[in-house]
Amino acid sequence: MVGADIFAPNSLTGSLTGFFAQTSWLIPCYPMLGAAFSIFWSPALIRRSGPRPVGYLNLLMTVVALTHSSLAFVAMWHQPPQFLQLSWLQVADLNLTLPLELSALTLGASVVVTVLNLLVQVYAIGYLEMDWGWGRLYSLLALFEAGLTALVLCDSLFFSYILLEILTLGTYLIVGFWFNQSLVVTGARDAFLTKRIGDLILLMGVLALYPLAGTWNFSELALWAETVPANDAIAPLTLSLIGVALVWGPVSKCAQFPLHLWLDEAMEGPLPTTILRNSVVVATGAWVLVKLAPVILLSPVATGMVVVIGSVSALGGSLIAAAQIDIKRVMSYLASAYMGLIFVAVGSAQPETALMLVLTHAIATALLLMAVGSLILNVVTQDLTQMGGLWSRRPITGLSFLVGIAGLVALPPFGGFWALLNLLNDLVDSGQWWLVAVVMVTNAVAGFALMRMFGLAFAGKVTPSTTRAAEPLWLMVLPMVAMAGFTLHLPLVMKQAELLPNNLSLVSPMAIGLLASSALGLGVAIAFYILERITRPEKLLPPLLNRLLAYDFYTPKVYQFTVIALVDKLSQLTDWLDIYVVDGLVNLVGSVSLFGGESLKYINTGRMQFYVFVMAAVSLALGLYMSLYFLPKLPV
Amino acid sequence: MLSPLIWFPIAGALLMACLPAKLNTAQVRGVALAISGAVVLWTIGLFTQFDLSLAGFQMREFMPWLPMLGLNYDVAVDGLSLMMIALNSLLTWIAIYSSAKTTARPRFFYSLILLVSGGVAGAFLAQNLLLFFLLFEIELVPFYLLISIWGGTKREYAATKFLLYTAIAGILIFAAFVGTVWLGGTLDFSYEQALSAQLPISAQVVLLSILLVGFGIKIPLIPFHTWLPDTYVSASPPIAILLGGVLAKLGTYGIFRFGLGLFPEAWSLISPFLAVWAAASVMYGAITAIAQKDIKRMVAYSSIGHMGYVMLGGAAFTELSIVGAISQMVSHGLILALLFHLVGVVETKVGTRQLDQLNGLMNPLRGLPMMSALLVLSGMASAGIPGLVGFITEFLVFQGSYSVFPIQTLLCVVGTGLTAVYFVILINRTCFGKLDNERAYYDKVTGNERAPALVLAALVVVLGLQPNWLVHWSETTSRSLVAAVPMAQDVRIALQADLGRLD
Amino acid sequence: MPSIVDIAVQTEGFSTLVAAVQAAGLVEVLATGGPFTVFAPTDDAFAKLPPGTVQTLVDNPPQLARILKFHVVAGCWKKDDLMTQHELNSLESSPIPIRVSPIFEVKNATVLAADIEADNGIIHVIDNVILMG
Amino acid sequence: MITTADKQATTSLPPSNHEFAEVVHRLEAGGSMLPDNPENLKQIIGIYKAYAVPMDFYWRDLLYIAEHVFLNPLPAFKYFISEKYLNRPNAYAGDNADLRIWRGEADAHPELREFMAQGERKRKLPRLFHHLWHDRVNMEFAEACMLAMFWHEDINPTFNAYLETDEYRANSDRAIRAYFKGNPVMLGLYKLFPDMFLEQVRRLSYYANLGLFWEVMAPVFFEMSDLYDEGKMTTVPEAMDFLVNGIFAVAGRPIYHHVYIDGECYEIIPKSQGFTWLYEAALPYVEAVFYRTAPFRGTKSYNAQAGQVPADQKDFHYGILYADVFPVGSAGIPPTLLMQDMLHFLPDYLIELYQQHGRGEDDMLVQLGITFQRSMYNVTSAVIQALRTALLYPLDDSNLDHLRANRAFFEQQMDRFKRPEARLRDIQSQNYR
Repeated sequence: MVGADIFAPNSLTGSLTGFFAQTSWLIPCYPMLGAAFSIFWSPALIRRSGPRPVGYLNLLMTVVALTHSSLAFVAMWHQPPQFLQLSWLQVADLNLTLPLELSALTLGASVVVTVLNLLVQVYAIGYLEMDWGWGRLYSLLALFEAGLTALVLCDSLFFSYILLEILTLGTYLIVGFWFNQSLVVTGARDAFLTKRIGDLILLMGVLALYPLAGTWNFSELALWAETVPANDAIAPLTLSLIGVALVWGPVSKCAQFPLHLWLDEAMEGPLPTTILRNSVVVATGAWVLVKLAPVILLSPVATGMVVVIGSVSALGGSLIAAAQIDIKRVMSYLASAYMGLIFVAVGSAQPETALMLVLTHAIATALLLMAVGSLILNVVTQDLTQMGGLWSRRPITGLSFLVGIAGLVALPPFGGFWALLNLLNDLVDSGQWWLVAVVMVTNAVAGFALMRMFGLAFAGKVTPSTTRAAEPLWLMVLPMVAMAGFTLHLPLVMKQAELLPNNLSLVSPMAIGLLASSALGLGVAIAFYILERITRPEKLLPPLLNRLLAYDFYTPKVYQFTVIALVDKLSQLTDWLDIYVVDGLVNLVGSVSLFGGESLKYINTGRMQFYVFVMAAVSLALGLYMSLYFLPKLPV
Repeated sequence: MLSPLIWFPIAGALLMACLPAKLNTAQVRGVALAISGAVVLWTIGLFTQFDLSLAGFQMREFMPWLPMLGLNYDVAVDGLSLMMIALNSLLTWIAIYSSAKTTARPRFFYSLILLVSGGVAGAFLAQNLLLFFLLFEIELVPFYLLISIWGGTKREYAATKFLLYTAIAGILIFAAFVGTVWLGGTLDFSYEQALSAQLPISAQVVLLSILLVGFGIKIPLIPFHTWLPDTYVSASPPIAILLGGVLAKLGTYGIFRFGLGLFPEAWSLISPFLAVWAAASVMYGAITAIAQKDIKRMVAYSSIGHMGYVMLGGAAFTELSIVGAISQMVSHGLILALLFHLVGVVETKVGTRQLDQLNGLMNPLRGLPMMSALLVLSGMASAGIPGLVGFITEFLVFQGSYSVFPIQTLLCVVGTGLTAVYFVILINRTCFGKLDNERAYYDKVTGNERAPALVLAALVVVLGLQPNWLVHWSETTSRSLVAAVPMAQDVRIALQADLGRLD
Repeated sequence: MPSIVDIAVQTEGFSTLVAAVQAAGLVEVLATGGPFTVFAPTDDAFAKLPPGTVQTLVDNPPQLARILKFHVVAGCWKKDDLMTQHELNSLESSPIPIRVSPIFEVKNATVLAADIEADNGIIHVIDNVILMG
Repeated sequence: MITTADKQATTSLPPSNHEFAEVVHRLEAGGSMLPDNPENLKQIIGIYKAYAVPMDFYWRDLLYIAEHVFLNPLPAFKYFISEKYLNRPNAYAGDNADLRIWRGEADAHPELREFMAQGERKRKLPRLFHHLWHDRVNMEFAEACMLAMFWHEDINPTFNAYLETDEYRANSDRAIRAYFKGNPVMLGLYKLFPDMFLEQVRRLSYYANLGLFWEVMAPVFFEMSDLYDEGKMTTVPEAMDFLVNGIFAVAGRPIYHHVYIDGECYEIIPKSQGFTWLYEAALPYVEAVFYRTAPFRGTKSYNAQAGQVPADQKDFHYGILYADVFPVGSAGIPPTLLMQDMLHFLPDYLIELYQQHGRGEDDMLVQLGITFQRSMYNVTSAVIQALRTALLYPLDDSNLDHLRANRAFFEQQMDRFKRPEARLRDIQSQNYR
């Protein structure tokens, strides 16, 4: 294993690099520092010069964070995980210390996060060169970077919850970046509330778990989970409830059905943030889910739910993606779909495979979105039907696009293939054939959706929007190409990181089946959209189905007529009650005035006494009610 | 050490009253600021002197007054009082700072505020039931004036409503106190006397219930809350800050000090009622807030909900939940004050509080960018986003209460979700969106309007990141409070015996 | 019979046009090529243009040529032939709108003298320099 | 000399019943869309001057990029314009100008040089520092204007047609090969994807196009400012007429694209193509930048299903004549870059004016943005009057049909401002600041 020799010769650990590992808790601090300094470039403070220095500053901080995590990663390579404890709050019997897990895995994850952030921030310099909001954008990007690195390092459910909540707020603010635009505003709102719902259900789980397990540390939770089946002290119902609660946080983070809509609406945000969101931010949910897997797997109900939600999201997401005309939304629903596959992996007890999928998906998605951005920036539309014939003039973007597809869909030898193959093999071993089918179909449909997107944009006839299209600024092309490089080399990295089980071979039936499913999806799309031999499927499909997919199964409507309507009506009701009934009961006079609308003076009217009387009566009544049981027996 | 907290502001109030009339508002305001500033400094000094290890009261000051009535000047401080005192001193200063430089009849205005501040401080320190009651009643009239003279639309109506409700509350509280002392068989209203009084549980329950209703009106808990929206909305921002930030705390303080403190057995007995009551308040406040179209009213309703968390913590009376509840009083005070201040600024600049007319204030040049940013911050703090003080206090309450009242606690968690809903509505409509070209010629925000907001925001963030500085002061006090409360089942046994004796 | 150029040179009041044609290097074409129909602006027509206009054009022959070509149409178009025509395609390739009645107008110019015959075409004298667009 | 201002609209036409009848009549009277009053005059002249200084950088740098940076794959320093181009004599200023429009000097404007040297920090620091400190001219804005002209493919037919010819292809091929001489990688790439490079060159041709356009406008605005300071320009119509005359004077200016590769000149678009300033630069520029451009991402959603962005380029109306200036300074509002550029060079009398209104210092960007909007309505008026002069009839024409034609033309121009977002209504009043 050559890699091992290159990385971290044991002599080094404990020395300088060891020091970097010990100080890994600094990694999230660098970006936070950058974010803090960004305040000095808020529009209120700078008048005569522009906000761009913020960008460069945060870029620098990201470089520092990246360097540190890489050094720490090297130090921890092939080392047993170490744990750091940072005491935060000690009150009464509650002792909140932040445990950090320093292992090749967590530090490797933080390297991935920082690398992506670096590229995205460079990309943003190009993509948002016309934008004046750099201060907010970069400080928020830094916030995300800090949150993500902290999340991967932290080993505590409680602090993970805290970080997820903060990232929820971050999502609200970063989606609301262009707050002058109406859809941005609603999008930010829905993203925030949807994620918050998940967070709070998770919080319920967090609250409920502690009294039972007595810890929030993932590692200790895992140990506790092993002991649970032994003692039947805990009712399975409780376990199921807790498991279910814990699952809903990730469900909302990963934009899984039925909480998937926010990701679509979040597409209103600036594209560089989309890159980050779809590649790593949604993956935070998956990460936490993986960490919680031991607890969730305790309850068949919760596990079943994970698998079902995952499968539905995978199938539904990929199908919807295949029908979108908005290029960014294709990507958003594919993110839901792949997160769905990750859910399936966790639900079928394959945390390693899940993480592998997270990695391959993150890299490939980031690349695809960078390509998408470089497209929409100078065709001035996101509407696929208005694109076409870009290949000859936009080959770099086109190639990156293809590489991205190869990295995401199961095409050997690229990353996605091995991850999915892993998943399938285990599913077959455990005989869950219907899940095998889910994965196969999802893979095929996703392949179709991606190739369709490519075909519509790059093949076909030139349209007015694409008549004039040159490759954009180098600041966007460069990160894109770098990303393509990563995607191409990912398999090697995975091999070196020993993520690829040795038993994987290309001649196994599963491998061939998987390859076939990809080939099917891609082939059909090529036939439809590149060779254009057959009429477009939207003409073949029944219009109803077509609309159903294009409009995302009308989920917005569903929300509107269920949850939103409920809360709205309920609040209207209580408001009415409050004004006319409660206030009316507690003071009739008040109610009279409120009906009459004009204010009234109690003083020097005879009503006063009556009013006092009512007040007293009501108070007395409640007093009685509360001591009803004892009243007859008063010792007086 | 303690008396100055009471008498300095009151003396200041008198001083203000006899300031030469030729002084303009700004100068009068300056004087008031100086006085309350001094109080704040004194409070900080108090913190340095406070001994964390002592469970009971400290720095006691005693002076006979009307012994035959059992009324004595008897003040002391413990963790609970300390927090309340700090809140009172700070928010008084903030309120004066946030008052407009153009306030009419300034000397009267500021002297009233100082008077109130002194009275409230006394109430928080009083070791004598009668003394507490007197000081509790003292602030009633000044507030009536502050609302009815300097308030907004419908101020007489609101002021009167406030007056009547508080009066009723006073009556009930007084009744309960007298009852306690009388049943205790003495004429001494001193707190420890009341503590030592051995009352039959049934009597305790009745007294406690009356007390709860009395203070419940003050907090307020549903269904006694309807005075609150009207009052808070009609009151000018500084007064709203005092009402929501400090006065409401008199209610919860009273419940903890006299309810939980004097009738522990009864408390443990009816705590399930309280928990339900608290959860109901939380849900009710949050849901009603969602329907509001006036941002000040929305914030007012949010206050109802948040006081519910305090009640929940009290009802659960675990050490953690009590610490949480006390800290929640402080954090709610800070956040609410910040919100009311910002709403006030928005109203003065934009000239409306209606959600459907506000928009785009986040715009850096023509909007109110910093105020919007802080509005987002305070809204999120109130919605319990981690990293801000609102979260950790609520979390402590939840964590402390869950083991005792799981269902009610989870309901309150849902409540925080709904809180997020209406604050997002508020922020979206107010800060986001595009500016209306017809109206967007607002004046710029002055440093005087910024400063108090920044101070509060800083506290909200710092205490959110480093909650130790908030929670530790009340830890020992809570421990002793909880220690006094026996387990519910023991109480029931005792109760059976007690009732049996009656039959 | 004299060529278009000869007529322009001999006739009074076309000195600017002639100078322009020379500057643009179109003499050869207009003298020998054809047949053309030329809408010839008078010196007054050129004078109507704001100061510097003509100068800049004369300094830049290709651009000048382009403007002049807009005044030239392939073939012989007498007034009577134009009765049915609403527009002609100029050598510059953009179309020239034509109205014959009530008065003979070429775009926003009025024809002062129509149907002057040359051996390689027709000249219509106009009172405005016409411009594309 | 055209002096429409002092002419009276003939009364023989019935009054127009167009929504903007008032404006139409003003135009027929030789006026501007912008009401004629001293404050408007002060505002527009002041902003012309503040606009001309950065414009003096824009055109020089655009030409520098088009002619020297050319196809540099990593043009990190494309805004670091060479001394040569700073000294490049403007063809319409200085002693040996082709046509002297501005009486000032032909090289870079002194205020521009000072700003480039010291920035707003008023400290002599390395250029790189000023650049990174964002204390510089926002060249991105100029490029955005260029891209607008480039992307709207239907507004410059003759020029675009030439970009597709084999001649153009051959010209650029020679230049590309020369530029990448001894660079096998890029030459290899060129072999693989010739169209990619060709498209880049096309974009560079538009760099040159816009550069040559603005080279004219800068001195025009400088001269107007000087005339105003000398008290020789006293009404808004006068300002407009000066622009009309300017447009005619340089209408025949050649538009071309030359590239200089180690000293040798490659004519990608030779002057001999006969492309003129008016037809191939000015009119497309007005259409692309004043009227159309593309929706700012901070104000419109690009979501295909939301349908906020029209499918047809003709329906784009997001230019300065339509833009909402109030959000300037916040995210996703590109004009902020231009406003910032002008902020550095405001004449004192404008600063004074802005101090008296709104938030003074604090919302100056918005105030000057609205001033800029007013001034651009005046420029558009000049274009409309120029077209009327070129294609239609004098305002005092005796022929009623001709006057009707003029009226129809004006009304048809005004129709474009019927859209709700058009600012023509607002600029009629001084309360719009």
